[in-house]
Amino acid sequence: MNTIAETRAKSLLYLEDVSVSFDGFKALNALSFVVEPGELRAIIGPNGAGKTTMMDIITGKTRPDTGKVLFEDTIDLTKKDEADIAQLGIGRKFQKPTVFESHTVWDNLELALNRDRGVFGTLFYRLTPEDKARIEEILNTVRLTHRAREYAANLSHGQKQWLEIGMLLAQEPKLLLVDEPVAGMTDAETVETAILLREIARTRSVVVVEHDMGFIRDLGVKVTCLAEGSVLAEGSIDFVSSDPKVIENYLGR
Amino acid sequence: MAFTAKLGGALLAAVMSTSALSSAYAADTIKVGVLHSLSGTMAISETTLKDVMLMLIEEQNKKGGLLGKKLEAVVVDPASDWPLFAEKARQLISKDKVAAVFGCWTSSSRKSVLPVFEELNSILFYPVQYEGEESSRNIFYTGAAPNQQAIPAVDYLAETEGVKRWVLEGTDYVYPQTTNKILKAYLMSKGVAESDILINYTPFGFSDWQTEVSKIKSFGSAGKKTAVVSTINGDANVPFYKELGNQGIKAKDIPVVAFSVGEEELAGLDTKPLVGHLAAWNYFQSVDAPVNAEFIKEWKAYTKNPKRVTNDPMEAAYIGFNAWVKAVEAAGTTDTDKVLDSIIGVSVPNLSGGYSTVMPNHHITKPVLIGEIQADGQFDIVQQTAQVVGDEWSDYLPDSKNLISDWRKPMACGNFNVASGKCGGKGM
Amino acid sequence: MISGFIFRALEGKIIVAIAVLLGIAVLVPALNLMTAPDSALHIPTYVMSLFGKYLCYALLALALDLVWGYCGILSLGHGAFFALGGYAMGMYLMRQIGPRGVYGNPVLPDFMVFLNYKELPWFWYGMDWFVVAMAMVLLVPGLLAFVFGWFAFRSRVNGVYLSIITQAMTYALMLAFFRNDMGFGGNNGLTDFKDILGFQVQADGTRAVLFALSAVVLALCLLISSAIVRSKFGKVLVGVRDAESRVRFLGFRVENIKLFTFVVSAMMAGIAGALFVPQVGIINPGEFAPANSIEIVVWTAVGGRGTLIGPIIGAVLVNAGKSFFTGAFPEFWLYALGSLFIFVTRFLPRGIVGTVQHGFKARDAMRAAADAEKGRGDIGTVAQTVQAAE
Amino acid sequence: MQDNKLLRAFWLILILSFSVSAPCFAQSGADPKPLIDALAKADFSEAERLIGEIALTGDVRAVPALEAFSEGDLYVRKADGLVFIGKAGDDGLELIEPITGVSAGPAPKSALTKIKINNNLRRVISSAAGGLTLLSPDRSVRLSAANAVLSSPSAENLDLVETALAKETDPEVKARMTEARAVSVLSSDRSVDDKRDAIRTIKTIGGNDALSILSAVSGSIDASLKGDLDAALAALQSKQKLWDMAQNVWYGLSLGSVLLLAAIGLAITFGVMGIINMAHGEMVMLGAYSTFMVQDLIRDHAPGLFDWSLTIALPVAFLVTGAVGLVIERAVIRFLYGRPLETLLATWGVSLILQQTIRSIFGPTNQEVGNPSWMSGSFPVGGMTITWNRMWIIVFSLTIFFTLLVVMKKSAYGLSMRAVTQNRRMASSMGIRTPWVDALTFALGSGIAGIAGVALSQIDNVSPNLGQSYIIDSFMVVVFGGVGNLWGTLVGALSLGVLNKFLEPSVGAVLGKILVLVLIILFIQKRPRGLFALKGRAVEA
Repeated sequence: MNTIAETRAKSLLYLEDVSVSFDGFKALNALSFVVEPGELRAIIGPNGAGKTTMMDIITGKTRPDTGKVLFEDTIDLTKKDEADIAQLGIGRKFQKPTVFESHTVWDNLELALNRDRGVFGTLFYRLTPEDKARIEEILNTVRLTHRAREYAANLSHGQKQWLEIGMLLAQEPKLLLVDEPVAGMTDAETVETAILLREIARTRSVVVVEHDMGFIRDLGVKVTCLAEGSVLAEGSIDFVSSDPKVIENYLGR
Repeated sequence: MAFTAKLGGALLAAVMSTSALSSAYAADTIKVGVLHSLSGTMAISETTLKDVMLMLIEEQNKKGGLLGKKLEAVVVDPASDWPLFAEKARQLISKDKVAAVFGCWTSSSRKSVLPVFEELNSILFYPVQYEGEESSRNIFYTGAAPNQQAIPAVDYLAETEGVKRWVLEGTDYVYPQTTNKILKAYLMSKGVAESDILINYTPFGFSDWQTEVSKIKSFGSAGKKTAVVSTINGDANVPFYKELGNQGIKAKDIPVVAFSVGEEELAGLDTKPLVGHLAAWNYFQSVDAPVNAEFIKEWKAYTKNPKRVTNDPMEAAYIGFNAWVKAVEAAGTTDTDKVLDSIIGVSVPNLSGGYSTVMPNHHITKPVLIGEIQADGQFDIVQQTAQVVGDEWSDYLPDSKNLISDWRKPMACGNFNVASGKCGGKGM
Repeated sequence: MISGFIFRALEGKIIVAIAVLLGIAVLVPALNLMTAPDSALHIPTYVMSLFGKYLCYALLALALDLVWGYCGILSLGHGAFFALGGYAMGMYLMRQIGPRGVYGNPVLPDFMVFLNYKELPWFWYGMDWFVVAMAMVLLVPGLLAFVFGWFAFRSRVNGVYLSIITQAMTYALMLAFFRNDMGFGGNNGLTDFKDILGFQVQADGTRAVLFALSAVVLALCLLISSAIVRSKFGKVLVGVRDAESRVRFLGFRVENIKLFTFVVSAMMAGIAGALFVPQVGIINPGEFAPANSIEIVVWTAVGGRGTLIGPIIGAVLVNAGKSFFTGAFPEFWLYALGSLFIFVTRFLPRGIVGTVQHGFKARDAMRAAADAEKGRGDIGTVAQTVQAAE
Repeated sequence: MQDNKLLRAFWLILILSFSVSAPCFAQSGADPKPLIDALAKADFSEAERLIGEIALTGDVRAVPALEAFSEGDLYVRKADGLVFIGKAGDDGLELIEPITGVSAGPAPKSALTKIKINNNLRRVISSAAGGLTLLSPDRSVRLSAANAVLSSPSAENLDLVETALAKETDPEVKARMTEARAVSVLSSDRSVDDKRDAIRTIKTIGGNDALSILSAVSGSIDASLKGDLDAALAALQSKQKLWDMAQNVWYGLSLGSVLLLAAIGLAITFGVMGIINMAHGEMVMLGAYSTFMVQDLIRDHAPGLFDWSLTIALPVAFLVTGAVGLVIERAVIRFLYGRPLETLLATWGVSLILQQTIRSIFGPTNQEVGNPSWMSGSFPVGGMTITWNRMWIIVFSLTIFFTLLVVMKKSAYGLSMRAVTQNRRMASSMGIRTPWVDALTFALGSGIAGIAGVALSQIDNVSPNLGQSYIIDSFMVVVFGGVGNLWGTLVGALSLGVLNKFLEPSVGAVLGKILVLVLIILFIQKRPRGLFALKGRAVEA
């Protein structure tokens, strides 16, 4: 076994002993969690287990009451806000697809591109050939090339999920947090999404929160099960789903 | 796209055509502008004056009109919005071609329209008491200047009630501030110590008077006879008097003399707890004069409301209107310059049984009446002075005591400095 | 870079609007000054200065639209920026009166003389220079917006909370400016102006120039607004309006984006105020009244928020209506105005221009749907397309 | 001014000479009737002298005439120049002989001239009548006489007070007379020791009254008493400081309760339903006008019920404004759910229309809404004064608040209302008739605003502008407290009230109000969702 210090040094994301409570309700309770570079990780857990709260803490939306949250071992994420964290290279996809519905698919990706995000940088921004190529590439990846000029509002639910993932890619993050990517998708779309995520995970770390056990099986990666704000079990899908605590808490007898 | 252009064009055309339309039938009547807020915060006071003007115009038409023509009222609503006052004034003069305008209540509205009247050379009759410090060639001030209201009231309290200690309570704006500056200078010139004068201001529409009234109470408990001189603005008065009544401040302990509380304001109050508090005006409905009785009768008939009351600004409007009619008759024309010449020195009956004369400083002479509030919402007149000439430039302010106004030729100056012998500012 | 920025702004509607405004800027003063008063083409000074006023209001509505229609910040305090710009201009005009005031004091404005000021308050220094005054027209509203926005946007005060504190801001300023001790003339405000840059304020020529200037400035601000809105920054702005947290998680500093827009908008409002004052001849604390700020919102909504032309048309229409009704039906105009607001929100929620554009887009979308047979061109999608376009 | 001083001095000498010549009762024993008749021709200063003489007769029969004079009910019959008390009768006035109290029949107003009265004379009369009635057999008359002497002390009443005091048995009246005597002693020429005792007695009265009495004599008092007096004053002042503090808190709570009243309806329509209801103030105004209508009807048809007018007005106002609210919701607002900013525009339009409607019907001027007797006047608590109307308004606003709280938390309707506002679709699918709940909720909020109007009519103008003066404050309170939280509205209102009242004495009302606004702005930076914000992720989504 590695020592804690070694784990930490090697990690991309390192959470130790993180707790947070809302009006007396403990949403996270001494949660510890590590993601290594290049890892694709799935998180499961019942409603209220603290999955979304954990993502909120990593992305700077919520401040933990106690605990350490480190990125690449040195950067303390609890001191940063969402924009800083996004610029550090952590992308986040929401549970409900959140794209700019009154912009075209193209514009959505253009906004997400990892370029100067300052006021004046955006005011005087002009589309360069490289940027154009990059957007086209992403369009291709998320299978939306044929709809590039349409308003995002017109996309189907699954396509919006993909567009959002595409926007995260445009951000060029080191770590992608994906919250329930296949909720509301057709079976075909679900399979397609699993392929897409694995494709993406080749070049970066991805954390996927999902309820759909079949989908997680499709991903075939290490699974962490959360309950009542802390880690219940961690390991392969078979290992986790046979854990009695997990069965009691989540899968049901 | 193109519709933007069309819309703009249509709009321009619409405004122009209305202006063309209205000038078509201007010839056979003399138009008179009525510029009072009918909506917004000032509607509460000004709407009545609009009705008075309509009544006076109707009466005049019954008497055969003016110069053989009928008078026609042009009523507009400046909606208690000061820039809108200027716009409406401009509309009345340029578009409707009125011969004279009767209107405004607040000083702000008068200040807003003043440049318009001077530029377009028309006449405004302003019927409300104000802080003075103004004299325009084109405006006649038929309400009271501070010396026609504030100073006699203070004299009355000092003489008959032996008041030694003064609370000057006002709403925080120009009229109370100026009046209180004048009063303070006046009181100190009469030997009142500065520590015996308390000046306090509250915001517009103030309604929670508990702290202020208890402050007055404790200021009044220093053992010297104390009185309150109130320049509180209209809306804030009702809660003020209610609080006075409830905290048990009776007129015989600490009398309050007000300059902005008249019969209309009292109509919204239960006056029983207020009996004995005072007001200073140039007219009260209770004035015992035949001309007043007749005016009240006409007013009640005109409004078809036997409970309607009359008040001082109504009298000021009455005087202003009659003075204008008389001046136009004397000049034989409604031409502004001729009327401005003929109106100075015109005397018309006022409602307190005497005559008011338009003075060369565009203010008028009137008696000052002090009244005590009665249980029926009327005033009992306890003192009436002889005619007082409105003093536009107060003698109690250091910078204005050398100024006089005389619009007769050859001086024709609204602010002649007697010390330097020069006419400052306008009219040079 | 800059030229690209501006060039992008010139899209069909905007070009037409700017052309119309420039046309008005030339034509109206020309018709006022060069035609005989009885000519059918003559535009009376009264009408011209009335429209000058509307143009200032239009600029104000445009400024509000930038923050509300595009960035989703409903400011109920934009009247404050307008009034501050107006006061800066008013102070300059007061100082220009010089010894021509009624008391003949060469330095102190009249209201200071009779309120016993012994010397000029420090914040009046330099206001007799046009350049300083014009700088203040931009700086004072800009600075207030900056300080206010700096705190509010950083603390993520949002939605109705932000609206209410902007209202508190303008209300507090109104109470403050009502005080005589502030040194801005109390409730009477600043008035009785004489000259601007040596020209008589009330002369027809000056009025014509002011009118033309209002139209030109409005056109200029329209151009700038269009450039902003059509840049990538503008797209981020709309993103902030529709999905603020997404913008944040994409790494944008939402507070800076809002702050920049708020400050630009406040400055435009300040310019509108500065143009307004010499044309109406008075500035007083009434301009800070919360009801005035709500009215600006109403103009914008009536014209169509989130469109640049809409607020301009809304401001002109509502105010022209107000001018007309307060003269023609003084007792009933509030019914008309009140009903208009209810009607617009009930039946034209996009505002006039928004609804018209919506109509065009629906037609285009319908056509596109018919053309593209492989697309799911049913009516539902058309509606969505159009909705997305707003 | 000068003449008047002379006259007074003359009068004082006159009275002193009387007191010296008739030391036991200071009574001249003369017939007051000719003195009263002489009032017919007297000017104010002459009248003052005559009243003094009437007092000196010691004739209790003169009291009704004096009181009538004070009320402005004393008339001169033009025909014979005789003075009568006039009471309003069926036609004209019912005349009463001043001394005998015999009716002298009716007379038209035109046949009579009212004798003029002013504040100064009222004071003199109060003192004179107080002196004359100190020996009345009626306890309450004696008590008010003692109070009258207390409030307008005069050395010439001293002997009378002492006589009355000797005979008095009722402890309360006796205590009051002792105080009255002490006050009179201070302005008399009694010995230094008597005066020292008097200072001690007055000190026990406490409060501003005692301060006022003592500081009144501080200029003229014997040098040897200066020390006692200053000590008493200092003690009173330090005690009063604490009371002033308490008084400030009370004022603050009272202002807070008004804010609460104004805001509580908005806490429902805006806070719970999310409608930016600019017509809220007009609902308050309609409530106030309902009160006016009820009082008007009562005045015309059943004057005896006047004290019940507010009680009757409450349900009327609730129903009227509730009904108006219902109409507004059905006609306008129901189309705008989920578009809060558009409700702002529409309700702004509604508010303009309502204002103008009221203006067209009732006119733009204030309407008179009277205070029933139980809401008039004040009572002392230690060194502070509490006015009845403020106290009832505090009680009333808290009652409404807690009733509403119970309705929201406990009743079935409250449950479905909360369900609808939290998740409309879910509630609807569970069989709640959401449109109906929406309409009722808006009507409830409006109705409560109407009830607030009943209370506010007691302290403020009843004019078409009434609502406008409360709307901004109401929004501040709801937002400051935290939207959607009734407790927040309560705490917000009361704390803003107290804050305001503590700022007011030191910086003045205008700056105080500005500071409160600035503090609200700063506070919102610190807590962007108000005082009682809901936490957790649900709200932020």
